[in-house]
Amino acid sequence: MNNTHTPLIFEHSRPGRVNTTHTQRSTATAHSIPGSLLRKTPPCLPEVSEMDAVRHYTRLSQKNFSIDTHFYPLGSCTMKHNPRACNSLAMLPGFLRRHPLSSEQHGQGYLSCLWDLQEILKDVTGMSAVSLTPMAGAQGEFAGVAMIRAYHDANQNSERTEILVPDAAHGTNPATATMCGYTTREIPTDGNGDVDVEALRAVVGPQTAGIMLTNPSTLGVFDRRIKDIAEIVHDAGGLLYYDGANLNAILGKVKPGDMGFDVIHMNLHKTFSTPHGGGGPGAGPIGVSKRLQPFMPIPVVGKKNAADKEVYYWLTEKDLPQSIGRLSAFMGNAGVLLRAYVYALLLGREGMTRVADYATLNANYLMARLSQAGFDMALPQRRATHEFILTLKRQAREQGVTAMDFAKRLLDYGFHAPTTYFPLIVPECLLIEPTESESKETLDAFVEAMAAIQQEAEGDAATLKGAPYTMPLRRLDDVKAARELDLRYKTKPVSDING
Amino acid sequence: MNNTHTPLIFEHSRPGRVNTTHTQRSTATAHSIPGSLLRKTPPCLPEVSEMDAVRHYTRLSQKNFSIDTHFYPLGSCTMKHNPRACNSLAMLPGFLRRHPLSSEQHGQGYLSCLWDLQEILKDVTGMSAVSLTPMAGAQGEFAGVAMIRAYHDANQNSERTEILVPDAAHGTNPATATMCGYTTREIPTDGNGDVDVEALRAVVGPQTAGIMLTNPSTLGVFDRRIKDIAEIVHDAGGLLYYDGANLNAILGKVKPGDMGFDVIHMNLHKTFSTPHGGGGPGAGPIGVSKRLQPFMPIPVVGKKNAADKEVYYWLTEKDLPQSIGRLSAFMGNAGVLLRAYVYALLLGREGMTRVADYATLNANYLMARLSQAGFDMALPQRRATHEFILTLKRQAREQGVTAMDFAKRLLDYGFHAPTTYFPLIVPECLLIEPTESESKETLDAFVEAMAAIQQEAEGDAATLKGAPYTMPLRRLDDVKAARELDLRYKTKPVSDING
Amino acid sequence: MPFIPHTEEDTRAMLDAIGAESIDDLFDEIPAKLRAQSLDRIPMGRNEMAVSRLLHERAADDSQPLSFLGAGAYEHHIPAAVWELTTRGEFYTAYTPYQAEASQGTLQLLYEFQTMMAELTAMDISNASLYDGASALAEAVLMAVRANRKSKSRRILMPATVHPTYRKVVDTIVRHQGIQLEIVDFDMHGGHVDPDNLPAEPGDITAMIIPQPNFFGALEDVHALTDWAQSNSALVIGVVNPTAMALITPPGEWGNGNGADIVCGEGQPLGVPLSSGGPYFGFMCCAKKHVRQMPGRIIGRTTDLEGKTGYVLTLQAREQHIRRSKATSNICTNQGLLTTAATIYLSLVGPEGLRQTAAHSHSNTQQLMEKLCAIDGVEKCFDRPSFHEAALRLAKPVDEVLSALDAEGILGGYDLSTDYPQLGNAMLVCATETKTEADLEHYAAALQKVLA
Amino acid sequence: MPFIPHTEEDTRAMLDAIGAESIDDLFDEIPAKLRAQSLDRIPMGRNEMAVSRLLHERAADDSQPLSFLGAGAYEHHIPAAVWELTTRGEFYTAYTPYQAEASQGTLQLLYEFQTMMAELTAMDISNASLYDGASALAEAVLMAVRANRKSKSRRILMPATVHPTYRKVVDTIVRHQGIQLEIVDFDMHGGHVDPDNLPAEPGDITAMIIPQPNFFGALEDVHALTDWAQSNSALVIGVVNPTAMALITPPGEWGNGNGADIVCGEGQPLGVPLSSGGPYFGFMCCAKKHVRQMPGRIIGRTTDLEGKTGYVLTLQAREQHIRRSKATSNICTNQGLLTTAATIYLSLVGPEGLRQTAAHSHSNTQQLMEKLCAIDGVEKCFDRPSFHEAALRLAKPVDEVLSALDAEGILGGYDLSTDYPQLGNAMLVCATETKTEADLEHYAAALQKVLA
Ligand SMILES: Cc1ncc(COP(=O)(O)O)c(C=O)c1O
Ligand SMILES: Cc1ncc(COP(=O)(O)O)c(C=O)c1O
Repeated sequence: MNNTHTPLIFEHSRPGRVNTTHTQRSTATAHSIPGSLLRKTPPCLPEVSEMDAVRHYTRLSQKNFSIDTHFYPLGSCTMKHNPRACNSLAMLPGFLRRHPLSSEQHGQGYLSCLWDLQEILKDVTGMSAVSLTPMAGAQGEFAGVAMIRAYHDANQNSERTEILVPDAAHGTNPATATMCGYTTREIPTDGNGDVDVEALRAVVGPQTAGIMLTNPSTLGVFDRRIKDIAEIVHDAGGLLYYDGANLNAILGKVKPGDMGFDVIHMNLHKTFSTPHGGGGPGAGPIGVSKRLQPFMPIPVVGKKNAADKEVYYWLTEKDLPQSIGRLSAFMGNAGVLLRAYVYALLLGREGMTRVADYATLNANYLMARLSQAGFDMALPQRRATHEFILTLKRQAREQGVTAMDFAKRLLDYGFHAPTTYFPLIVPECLLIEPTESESKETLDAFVEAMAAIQQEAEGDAATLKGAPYTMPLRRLDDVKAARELDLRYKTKPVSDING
Repeated sequence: MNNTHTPLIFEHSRPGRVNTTHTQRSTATAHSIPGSLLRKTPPCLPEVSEMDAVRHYTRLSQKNFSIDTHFYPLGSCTMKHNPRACNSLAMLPGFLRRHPLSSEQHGQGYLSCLWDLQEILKDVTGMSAVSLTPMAGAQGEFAGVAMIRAYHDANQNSERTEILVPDAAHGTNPATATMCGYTTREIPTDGNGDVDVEALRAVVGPQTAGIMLTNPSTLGVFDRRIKDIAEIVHDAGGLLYYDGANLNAILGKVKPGDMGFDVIHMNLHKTFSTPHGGGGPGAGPIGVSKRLQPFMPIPVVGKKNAADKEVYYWLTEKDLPQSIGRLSAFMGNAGVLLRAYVYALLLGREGMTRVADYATLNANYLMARLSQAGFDMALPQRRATHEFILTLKRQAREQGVTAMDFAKRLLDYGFHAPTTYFPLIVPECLLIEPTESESKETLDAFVEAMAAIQQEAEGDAATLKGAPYTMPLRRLDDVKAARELDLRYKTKPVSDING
Repeated sequence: MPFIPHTEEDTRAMLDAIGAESIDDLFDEIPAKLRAQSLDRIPMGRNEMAVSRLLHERAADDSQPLSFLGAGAYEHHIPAAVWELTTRGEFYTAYTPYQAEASQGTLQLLYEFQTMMAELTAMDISNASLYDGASALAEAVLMAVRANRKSKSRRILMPATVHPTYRKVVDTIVRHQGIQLEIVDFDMHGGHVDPDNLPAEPGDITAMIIPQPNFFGALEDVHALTDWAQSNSALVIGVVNPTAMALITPPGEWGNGNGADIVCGEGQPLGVPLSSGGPYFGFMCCAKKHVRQMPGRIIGRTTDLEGKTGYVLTLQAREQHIRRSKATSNICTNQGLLTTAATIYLSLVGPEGLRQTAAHSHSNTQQLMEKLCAIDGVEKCFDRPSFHEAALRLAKPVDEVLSALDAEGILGGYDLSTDYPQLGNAMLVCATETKTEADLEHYAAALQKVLA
Repeated sequence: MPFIPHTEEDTRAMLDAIGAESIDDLFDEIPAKLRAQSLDRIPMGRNEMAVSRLLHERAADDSQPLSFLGAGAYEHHIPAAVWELTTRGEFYTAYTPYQAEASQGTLQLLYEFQTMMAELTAMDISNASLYDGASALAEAVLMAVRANRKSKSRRILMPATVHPTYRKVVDTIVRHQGIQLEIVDFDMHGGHVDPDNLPAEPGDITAMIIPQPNFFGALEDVHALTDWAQSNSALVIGVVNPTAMALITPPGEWGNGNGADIVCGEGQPLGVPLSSGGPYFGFMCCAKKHVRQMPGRIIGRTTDLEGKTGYVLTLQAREQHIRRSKATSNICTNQGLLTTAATIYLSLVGPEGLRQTAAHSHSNTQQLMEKLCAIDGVEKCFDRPSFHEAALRLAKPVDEVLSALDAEGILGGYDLSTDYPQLGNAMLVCATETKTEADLEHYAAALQKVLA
């Protein structure tokens, strides 16, 4: 980590410093535009040299943890190795410089990759068809629930106004239901981490549009009664939505289609290892059962034979007149899809299953070792899937330290913290997902660090409370950030923009 | 800086860990090779996963100072901004994947770039012809002195056995003379930093093969009597070699050809901003006067007209039968030459001169400010060129701190140290070269750091002696390194390889 | 194994620690009848060399004609440093900056990004990105409905000069919430919404969308439209091209009042390659008073335990992971890496570089229009001033012309006749700063030939 | 200004601090009559966009045929991570690690590199690089002359099976120091140096060079040659292909004694792209006893003030900046960045990956030879086993065949007839692991057509 203070790029700026390498050296003016539509004062963008910019952003980058530098066991986020070939091949000029509206004839290479990817995802999920267009998991969810709604609407079933969501679900699930005009009804989780089937039975009915289920759930376990749940909801006339953000543990092991699901979204930026880029981009393709196929979001890649050759083309409104429509100006996060495709080719059939094998092995090993080290698991009686939950409820009570304190202290030990305080139903929890790409040595080192922190907690809890110590900054004040809003640099002496 | 301990890549290695992404998945064997010629035990290369390797080298990289992260005023090394376009354009697949022996017809794009670069360098140096083949400054020197020797040999002048070298010269100058079979005679520098012309007069004679002169010299001044020196040596029948490693201060201002020089080498990895790569590669093209032209190292790019088109081709032994010969298996550091060419195009005619302007302005400004801050300059009465020398002789005497102590302490202040103890003739010196790409703010901050260190020296010199404190390691023991040689990791329990 | 570091010995030792016999045992909670058979449609794994060769071949299929196509995605020069820095592992492989202390690189960069976008649009604040321009407009509509508490109608005025696909995307996304999108027609002479044609008493409108430049490249009369909308208590949502902001009045300065309320758009022109359509990024800015209705992540400046300045995710109570069904949006993963590229791009080009890019693109398009309109059978569709794109009417069907140009290695433009049949054989052309005088001549000569 | 950050105000303030009127004043020590007029032959500066377009056009001129050409530079797959990491600014833009504490990244990497090269060659130690394979061989000859104190003759035996250009380069570099290079002829059946043909009493020889594989791709009888040379008190200099080291006996194990004394070669096959001939890197390893005669930089492990392990440049007393005219070489700048790439390459492929690369290249070349020799008018030149390159004799002049193959998009090989006229119409072909079965077939079919 680069611990030296890095001023804002604006603080390097000096009026009149023009980086002419990137200007047009032209005298072009905008004489044809009337004055009233012209900008009066230029935007206060930074005026720095190329070297200043390179130096600034290189140094800033060094202030991040990332997979390329640290173990990053952020549960539900699948921070696995991002192979560099995925990036460099997706950035080949033929793909990179292609205009999205250029003709299909000039995009056969690109389209053939997407078609192959659709096939791969169909096989992985066991669904009938795949649309690659959603730009992240949440947009995939939106597409999925909108399709459920379109289906009910097409069947004149508009009294179905409720979406069922287990209480352990990711926040995007209820938020999506709302965006689709549904109300959310929460289903409790039973003591074993499975959906409470009795509670489910009690609430399904003619008002049920569907259920959004995450399996393996965000509790890190596989819901053993998934078939029962599917039946209960289907019998009530509701459809089944599968939140497939976390497929890492079931690739090649079990297919959502086989479990009776109607629609699933995947997070390629997790399972298919496309990089997270400090927040995005992602890709959230959806897979659908036969009955939802007519409602898929467009575009979708099709293949036909023309003049003895296979030709790839876009399916549009014409081909899918019942489609829920478009979700992006062009065709989703094209470059992310390419990266996922390259990853899938590198893994291949056998590699997919291996991902599930070793993601599961790593999670169960880490859970076992941490248990042996004296930590409490939320669901000690269960197998972990790709992740598992550790709860620090006891430590909170006995030593007064929180999951947050452990998280911050882990940074000092050179590990990114696991996901904290999610799922909301487990107190003081750490959701830990090691992924298959980490070695036993790394997992062992993590256990040692956790044990050492526990010792510190038992010794002098203040050490934890003050953590981190070795980062560029000490613990940051979130409350102040939200109270005294400062959301931009005050580039000019204008009245107070923030605060 | 990443200050955490980074084990060796070998320490991450585990037997049987195979990174199959980069293996052939083939069962190819070497059955046609007799057993006596086959390797018995595999080399102990690291067995790590791709992620381990990526993480390891990413973290290692963060333990370097570089231009992309720090001000790096290493005198005589011209650590200026390395524009990224030079890299990305030189790495275009058409250039990168081309086999060096593929036909000229498949290399017209590449050859035309080199031809243009030759023309540019001819203009910059004022010489008659340029060969791009030497792979670094020292190899350029070798080529130049070998040409001098070839010239004398061709003129049956083999009693010329001495090369004159000023005492301030870079170590490569005398070392080169030796490689060319010459003995070196040192010429002293006068009190103003110029070559002592009287001393020179005293030693030239029929044994003089030539002189190797650096101008601006490594003392950071322009030798004002360069014309006299040229005359003296030429009159004695010797040739003039111009060490042009440091052209930054004279680009477009003065041409070595105009000063009467017979041969010059340039360091494109300095003046033309190709990156230093932690030690190399470089490119050390040579320019020659008419009389040395027949002796140029090959290959050289030629241009001819064929079928109404300009065609570029390689000049070889056939075209230059008196050539000193070849210096590399193919044609030098091709990719470095491309980077320099891109840089030259970006700068253009006006940009070249501007480099000299601002490199000189920055050096003189820094010299003035450091003088004002109370530091002693080696040549306070002279203009700085692109660099200048500060001497800490007084501080050594008064506070017992050395140039090395200042250098190490500067690291803590976030600046790479200037060149220390070179040239050898100035005691406790720092040779400081800011380059044109640094801003006034950076220079000012450097002056502040120097002043602060001086204060520390006056307060408690032990602070300096113990520096650095904020690097991944404290001061390293060079003496131990040389005494207890440890030049490789002991990968296997063989007898002691080192020590 | 690809990307899996386990040796056989490791696996054994780990299973022992777990107390399992085999890896397969770890899946024993999955009902046996659900266990998948195999992945037949997935090819066997290939090594990087083989995959690389395949992808090179496929990329080579996608040729790169000389392009005058814009229509929402623009070819601009991207300094080499932009992507060399953006793809540094520490940016590229980091997650959303949940642990602020270990993510100051990304967080500070995003704070800089927010500042730059607010500057460009002359708005108070910016968020840290949405998916793309089209979905950002949908979010802006939803935001306006939340923000305009006075309005009950959920009526949104949507000019027909807004990008046709944006309109479709907005419809897809907002249709479930009882929102009505009312199309506002455009003036056939100007190719813009004529403020004089707007009703004096339009009733309760929640918001009006104003594109600048609009889909035809034409400049709307933003001041009059803004004043009209705001005088009718509607919020104003600007959809703008960020490059154009260096040249034309930013939404923060539209009209006589405080400018637009919400501004969004497609960030792609700021250093993001065309890349077949994505990933790009949507941006969104707004007036300070609306900040709590803003969707997406927002970075704020704060201090650490020792009082040192640092950056964190803030106002998270708007977001799905806290507010769940009551969140301002369901967005979670955004387009962080692309905002990284945009921030570096804007730092490298600076205000003058961006202005020149805008001005040069504008003047190139002007020149192109002149050259093309000098050809028999080509005329301008509209007489409004434009930014860097403009509509032409041709004497022949556009699809025929485009195929003929294609054969000459030219991507001639966007066929308007499907979306706007009323315009006849109309085509949208664009010439950014990447085009030389010779390129423009080349196009003109080819079009002449095609139309002859 | 490109790459110059000064504002006018800065310049003014700086001149004031200096006490100068203008920048031009700063050049007042240059004699007026020497001041250059102008740089007429240099074009005016262009922006990055324009230069980028020019270079793209030129790169596009250089097509990429299917290549079976080796002759000292080999096409191998390079994992994508290699150059993404190598071009990270911190490696790419650092200088030689003079300040060890601020250069541990480069220094530790080079220590790892030295270990890897020593492992590959089975030698005690390695330096941190020389320019390229050819110049490394020249340095090895100079080093042998220094190291073999017993020998006074300065006679070096140079097999004719050493790369012809390497022989030229060695001649260029060592000729001034009274060194005699004596060519050793090769056996026309084996294409190798036959140990039985070497004289029993050769007199004082300083060193013998042994290439493995040799220029024809053939494997020399390294054990017999080494034993012969060492029994005549000559040092043995191996010139080896580093990829081959994964498969064949490394020089450290040649002969009955302690193996070769000095080993050098071209590092390009280890992760360095062909790039028109450079930058590549030369490597050099040696027996511990010769370390003080080694040219080039060497990194050593040591400790810091607190006893922590670290790395520094060591044995600098051998080098020009300390020893000046008595240095072991004049080399200063070396090929650091390329050793960075090689170190990362070797880490990524590992011992098994390198072995498979070598084995696959070997077997591809074997298969290619079989296919080609099945064609009428094609036969093997030599019967010795080979690594991944081999010589063919054709029924037609090689240059004609190569041009005809070129027209089919194939770079067929290296024409041996200029360097080795005694071989007739001989051509060197190479098929590395990058070639598929289909590529080999494609070549065979094309050659058949050409020779028909
Ligand atoms: C279980 C689950 N569902 C949905 C999402 C939302 O996906 P995205 O962030 O791509 O919108 C996530 C990821 O954060 C998740 O973990
Ligand atoms: C004055 C001078 N001459 C010669 C050289 C040698 O150049 P190179 O390191 O490229 O061999 C250098 C660079 O270190 C130098 O500064």
